Amino acid sequence: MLDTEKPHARTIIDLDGVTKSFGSVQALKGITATIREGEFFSLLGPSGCGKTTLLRMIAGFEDPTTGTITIDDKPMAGIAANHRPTNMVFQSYAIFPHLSVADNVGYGLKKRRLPKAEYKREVEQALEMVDLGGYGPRAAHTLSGGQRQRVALARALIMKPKVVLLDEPLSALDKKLRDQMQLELRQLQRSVGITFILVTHDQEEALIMSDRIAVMFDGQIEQLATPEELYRRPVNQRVASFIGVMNFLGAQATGSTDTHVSLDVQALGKIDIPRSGLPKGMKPEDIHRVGVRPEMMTILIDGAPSAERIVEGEVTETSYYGDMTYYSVRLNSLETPVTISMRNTAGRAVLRPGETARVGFATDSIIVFR
Amino acid sequence: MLDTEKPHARTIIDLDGVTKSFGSVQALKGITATIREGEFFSLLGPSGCGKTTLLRMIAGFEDPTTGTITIDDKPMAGIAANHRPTNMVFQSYAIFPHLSVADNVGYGLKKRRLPKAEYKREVEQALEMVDLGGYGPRAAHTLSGGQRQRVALARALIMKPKVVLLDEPLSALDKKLRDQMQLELRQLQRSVGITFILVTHDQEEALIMSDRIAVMFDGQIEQLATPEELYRRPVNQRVASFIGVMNFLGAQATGSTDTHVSLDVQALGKIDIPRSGLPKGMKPEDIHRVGVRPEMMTILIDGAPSAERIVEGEVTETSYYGDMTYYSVRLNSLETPVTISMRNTAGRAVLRPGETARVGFATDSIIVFR
Amino acid sequence: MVFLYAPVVLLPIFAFNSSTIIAFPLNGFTTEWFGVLWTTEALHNAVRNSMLVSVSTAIISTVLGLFAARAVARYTFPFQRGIMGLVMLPLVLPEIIIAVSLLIVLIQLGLSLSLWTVVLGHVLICTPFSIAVLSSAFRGLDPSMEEASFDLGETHWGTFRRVTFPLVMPGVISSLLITFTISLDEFIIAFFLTGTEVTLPVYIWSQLRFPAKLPSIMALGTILLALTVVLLILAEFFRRRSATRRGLDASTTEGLI
Amino acid sequence: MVVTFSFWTQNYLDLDTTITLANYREAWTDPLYRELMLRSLRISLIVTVVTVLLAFPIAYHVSFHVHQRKALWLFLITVPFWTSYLLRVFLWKVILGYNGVLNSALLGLGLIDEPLSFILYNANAVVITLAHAWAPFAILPIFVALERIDRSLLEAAKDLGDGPVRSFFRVTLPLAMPGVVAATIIVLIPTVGDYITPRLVGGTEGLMISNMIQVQFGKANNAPLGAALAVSSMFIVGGISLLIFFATRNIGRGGAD
Amino acid sequence: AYSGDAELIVFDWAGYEDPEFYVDFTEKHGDAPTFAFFSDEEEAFQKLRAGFKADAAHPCSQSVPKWMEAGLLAPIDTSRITEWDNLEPGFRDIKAYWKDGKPYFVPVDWGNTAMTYNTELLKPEDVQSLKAFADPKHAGRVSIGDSVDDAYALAFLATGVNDWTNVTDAQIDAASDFLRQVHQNLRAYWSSGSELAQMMQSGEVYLAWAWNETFATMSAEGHPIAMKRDTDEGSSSWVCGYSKLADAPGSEDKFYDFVNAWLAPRTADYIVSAWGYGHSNAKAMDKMNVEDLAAVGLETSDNLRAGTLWQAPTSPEVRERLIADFEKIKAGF
Ligand SMILES: Nc1ncnc2c1ncn2[C@@H]1O[C@H](COP(=O)(O)OP(=O)(O)OP(=O)(O)O)[C@@H](O)[C@H]1O
Ligand SMILES: Nc1ncnc2c1ncn2[C@@H]1O[C@H](COP(=O)(O)OP(=O)(O)OP(=O)(O)O)[C@@H](O)[C@H]1O
Ligand SMILES: [Mg+2]
Ligand SMILES: [Mg+2]
Repeated sequence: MLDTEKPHARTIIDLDGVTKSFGSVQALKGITATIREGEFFSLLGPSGCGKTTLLRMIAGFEDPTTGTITIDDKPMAGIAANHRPTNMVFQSYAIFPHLSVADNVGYGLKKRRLPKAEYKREVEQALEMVDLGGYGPRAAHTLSGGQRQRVALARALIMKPKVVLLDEPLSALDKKLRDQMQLELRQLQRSVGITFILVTHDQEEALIMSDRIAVMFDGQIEQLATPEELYRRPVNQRVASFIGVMNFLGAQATGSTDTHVSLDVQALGKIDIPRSGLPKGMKPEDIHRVGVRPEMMTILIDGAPSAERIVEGEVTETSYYGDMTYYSVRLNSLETPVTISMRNTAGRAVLRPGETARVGFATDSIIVFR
Repeated sequence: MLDTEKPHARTIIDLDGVTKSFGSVQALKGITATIREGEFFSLLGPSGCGKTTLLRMIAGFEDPTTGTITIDDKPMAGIAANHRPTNMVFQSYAIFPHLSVADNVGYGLKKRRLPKAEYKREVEQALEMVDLGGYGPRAAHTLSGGQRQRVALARALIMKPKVVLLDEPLSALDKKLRDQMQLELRQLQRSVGITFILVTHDQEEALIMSDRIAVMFDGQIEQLATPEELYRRPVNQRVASFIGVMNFLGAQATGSTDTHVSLDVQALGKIDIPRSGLPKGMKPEDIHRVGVRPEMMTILIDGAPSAERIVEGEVTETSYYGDMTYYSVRLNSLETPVTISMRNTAGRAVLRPGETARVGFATDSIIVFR
Repeated sequence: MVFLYAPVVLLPIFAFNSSTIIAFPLNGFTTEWFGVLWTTEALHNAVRNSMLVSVSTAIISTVLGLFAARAVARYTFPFQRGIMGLVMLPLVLPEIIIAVSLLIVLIQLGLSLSLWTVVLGHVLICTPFSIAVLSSAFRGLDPSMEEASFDLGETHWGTFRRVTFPLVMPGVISSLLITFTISLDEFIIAFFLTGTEVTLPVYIWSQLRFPAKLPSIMALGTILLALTVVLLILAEFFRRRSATRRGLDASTTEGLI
Repeated sequence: MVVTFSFWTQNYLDLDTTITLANYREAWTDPLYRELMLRSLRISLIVTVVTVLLAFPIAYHVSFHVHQRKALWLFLITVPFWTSYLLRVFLWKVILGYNGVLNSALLGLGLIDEPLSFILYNANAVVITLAHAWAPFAILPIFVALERIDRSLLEAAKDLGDGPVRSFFRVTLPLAMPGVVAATIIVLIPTVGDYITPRLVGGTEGLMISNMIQVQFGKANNAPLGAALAVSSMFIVGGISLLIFFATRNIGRGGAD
Repeated sequence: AYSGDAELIVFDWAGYEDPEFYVDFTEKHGDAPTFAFFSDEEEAFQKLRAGFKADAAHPCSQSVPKWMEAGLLAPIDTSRITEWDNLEPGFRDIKAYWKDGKPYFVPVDWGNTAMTYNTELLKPEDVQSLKAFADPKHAGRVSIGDSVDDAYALAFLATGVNDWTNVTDAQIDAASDFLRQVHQNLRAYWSSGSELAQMMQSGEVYLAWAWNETFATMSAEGHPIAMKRDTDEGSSSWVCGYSKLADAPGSEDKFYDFVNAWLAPRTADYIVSAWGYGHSNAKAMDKMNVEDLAAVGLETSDNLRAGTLWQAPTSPEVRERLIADFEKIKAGF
């Protein structure tokens, strides 16, 4: 969501040098980050990188080994989960099977000893917020997966927490439902304005939903940025290939001027890139590889507008995705083929394996790596 | 896979008027279809449409209420699962947790009483086929999801069945792994040449992997076709919106000639389509609706090539997918916005909600429905 | 736990007490009772008979329980509830009634009493427990496991032997434990259904009238207990060894109910 | 058979097979039987409550605080019950008796000046002994139910502001209910029918209905009345069990899903 | 299988398989008989009625008529019992054990139920009368056996009835009333000697209506326990013995050999010295050393006979009445 960055909002969670060890396993190796009030923040990374651990420490189910967690300007050391201004939506939803939907949603309110009428009103409001008005008396076990998730959400939101924590809330749903819930969740977060922290290993999910994403590997944050920045300027190959598809080609700097660097790129040949395209602190001689996204290349069909650069290659494989087709093309007889995606717009002819493709690309779509 | 249609291969499975009732529930309402030797066949449909039931009847775990199933020219009535030339990969993989990887894979071979050395060789071969060479002695419960799936596959393939049946084998995996396994599964099927029947509710998965797809709703096959045909020529709105995203607009025939039909389409205005674009047996007056795929429309940026038709609209929302952005645009102040997808090619500027978009589309990309 | 073991820790104390009276204060230390134990042949027979009966009962009722629990977990058949109710009936009936009725039936069938008739009676009362334990084990079993085996060409029996049985093993173990414990301590049915071969509880109870041998029974209990502990330690030792040999963490191989 | 028996009459050793309801009339109107019945029910209900209260913490401990080798723990729980019941009763008497372990300890600690006498040879002793005897059978079902509770539910409760105590009563306990009910029924039914323990430790006030049934079948030569009593108590116990079952069914629903 | 002579099955109390009891039999046949055990005469009765087959059984006084009535017993051929004439007539000639001029029971071992007390906690004057059992002074420190016969023996003695074979309803009522008072005083009804010994050693109970065995074993271990049989009202005696079972599957010769072995004087010596019970062979008993007998609480049978209530069988009606009353009393009615 490009339109919802809130760079000047105040800090709601501050993580300072947080580490966590389980016996000899170091699950988190020093996490420092700030999360802003009202933003939709995602923790993205492969399985086992420590996302859940970090989330559980924010919630108060685990204590950091070293480092401090500050929520809403209060240090959290020694404060138990039930006294923190956070609420969690569990991966399995953790809906209490013995309670009705209304009792599930009102579970946390019970302690506040509200008058009966007010309690009822709040629960009904929360249910309506997640589009489950009138479901109150239903038994929890009669709900579908999507409905359960919304109950879990209502149960967290009714507590009016500062931060809602979500641990892979969508991974158990099937694709169709997941798509729909992603949309709903995002809209809900925008309308209530509460900070959401979402744990996911699905890069697409993170891209669609988040204001900012922290990409984690091996207990560390590798890059923390907006979705667009992550996709367009990944700091290293690992992040680049975790977020979307990236073609890597060997490269070497052959010379540089004040404004440009000249590269010799495998299969593509000589390319000049602006110096500003280099990540901070990287010298031309550090460059060993460049990356090109599949959609940054085009298979040119006769009569189509020409591109800045054109290379030829043999199509080795095609994958039909309905709206798109992915081509594997061996550029200039390179051994590993590159992947090129093409929109299947009206009347577009399709190349078959074995045919020769003319591939065009713009030199400024190239990203450099060490 | 457009290149692997095998229209002339012989029939390996023949389903003739197969129905199945569980008490008063009619799970299958008459399935007639043939599956060809060596093809990758998918059963696609929403939850509860009867996919699993059909697969289990082919495997021999259930008997049809009426109708016949013929496999490899032999009628299957009265033949139990353990005597059919089919093997199944279960959704949960059903890896035996008390056996090692090798013992799991060799499970079905044990009955054949091969010499020890041969048995070992076969198991090792099967493991290598699924890229798990050397994993034999591992305990089954130490495997990751993707590895389990491959063990389940090796366990089925080692039996050298005529047909491998797969019940949503990928739905439990995370997206990254799923993408990878889809590719591997497809390649494996091609290299062993065995018929695969895949059950899935993920349309993308079906599109990428299958030679042909049977789309099921409510215990019936609604359409059986190649992926491209399904995507391009869905027989009705239900199929159209189940496969990919489709924008529907109200339409009416205003006149017709021998070669063309003139339509008055909501928001788009007058459009002539060729008569050949009408599905078989449909008369112009039957048309009430047309559909346009998101990728068949383009948001035109200044200086871009003009399209056949151009309409204006207001952007209401954008979703960033990395390689693509989806725009919701209210064309001509229509109440429900249409979805338009755009590739994020190099240097492409992005429209924000509230801005006005000029949308172009080609009239021959339109599909008509009743 | 203290409560559970409270009586048992006193067992060795009285096994070594020189008085025949089981009460404090203690009289003096003696190993005489172990000697008496050694020479009382009837007691040896009783122990042997009891072991035979308990082990057979545990095995038979667990096997029956396996079949019944599987049938209930997998199939629905007419009068299922009624039949299960009937199987569970021995739980509710007073044991003495079961015992007398069984004896009459057996005699009318012309069967002679032996340890096997005791086993029969014990199986009758132990099977409900076994079913209860095992059906929860079966409920947790993924049905696709059995289907997978079947799909790979195994027969029903082969599937049971190679897949089902190993997977419900924890339930089988606890069923064995429970039925063994019940059978080992049961004496009313054992009394009525036994011929001339008594089981340990029958012997102990009939001894009550003239209880000079009670301390030696304490000694016997002590020995049994010590044996159990030794067996446990050995089992644990071997389990650890084989676990480390397979390169697994000892804790992950834990079987559970 | 018991049921038909209960409609006959017996005169010394001869059975009169005329159908009559006289036995039931006697069983239900004689204050003696009513008193015994009520007493039995009271005692077995107390035993059940005590046993379940006792079993719960143990099951809870094994389920929640033991992370390795749970099976070993379960095994250890059953081991004390491999010694004869009779011996255990004697040893309980040693513990609870006049100068027994408990009194000596209390005296030694200076908590009491004179041995307490209300802990043995009365209903309390029956409760303690029976609770001990049935503890393992109560622990197992509760343990199984606790094992099934999804641990994230407890975290959810904590996350929503509940301390450990509140989340126990609002989540853990309701979800363990099916196990508690099973334990209750497993303990309740046989304890109503027990007649040995009251005889051994009940003193003058531990006599229960099954002693009476036993006497009617035996010495008193009135098996039909005994049968009528047995059938009546079976009905009452069955009724109570069903009541418990249905009363708690809704609470625990879904806990087993 | 229990190793033993397959031709003689003895249905007995456990402990009685002690080979010292039937040395002659073993010497003659080279092997002990086969034993089956029971723990309660009622259960034994039910088992036999249900069809269990054995050759000999070991019932006690009260059960014999019931067993006879039920057709479980066979008559004894007295000519084959060598010591028949030397048997204590008080046991041998009890009418209820005879039918159609034939005995159905060979008395073998006997004992007393008598006042047993702790000499440190009670003075002799406390135990002069059986009424002490009902004295509220001793509340909570008293125990009697859980047996109708023993209980009513005490009650009848205490209410002045010495022979219960012909009691009136009024006498029964009086006895029951006495038992009701005793019930208030009781710590517990003991059901086994071990149990009583346990209570008496701890001092929990200091006054009991008990069998010889308790006194014998406890005093032998040096506990301050005494048995007082010559109370104002006296004490009670019971007898157990062997009966021949009807339809016995085994050898009749061996049955008589077994009984004869039991009646041999060496067995009498053994049972008195090692077990503390009397033996029905009056001649053998007479020959024994008076001190030895006194040490285990058995003096000469003459002394004993005076003031003793013989637990001879009563009519079934009376017995049923006693049982019913006793159960009521135990239940607190
Ligand atoms: N209680 C624990 N004891 C020991 N190791 C643990 C524990 N919890 C987590 N770990 C380890 O810490 C690391 C990080 O685990 P974590 O659950 O945070 O990963 P994750 O990023 O959430 O992965 P996933 O996407 O699979 O949920 C893993 O190596 C895991 O094995
Ligand atoms: N054993 C059964 N008894 C009764 N109804 C059944 C049974 N098995 C399936 N059904 C019903 O048959 C219909 C088809 O079920 P099936 O499992 O084939 O659906 P599916 O397409 O595989 O769905 P999913 O994608 O959720 O797995 C459903 O309505 C289901 O409820
Ligand atoms: Mg996680
Ligand atoms: Mg399915």
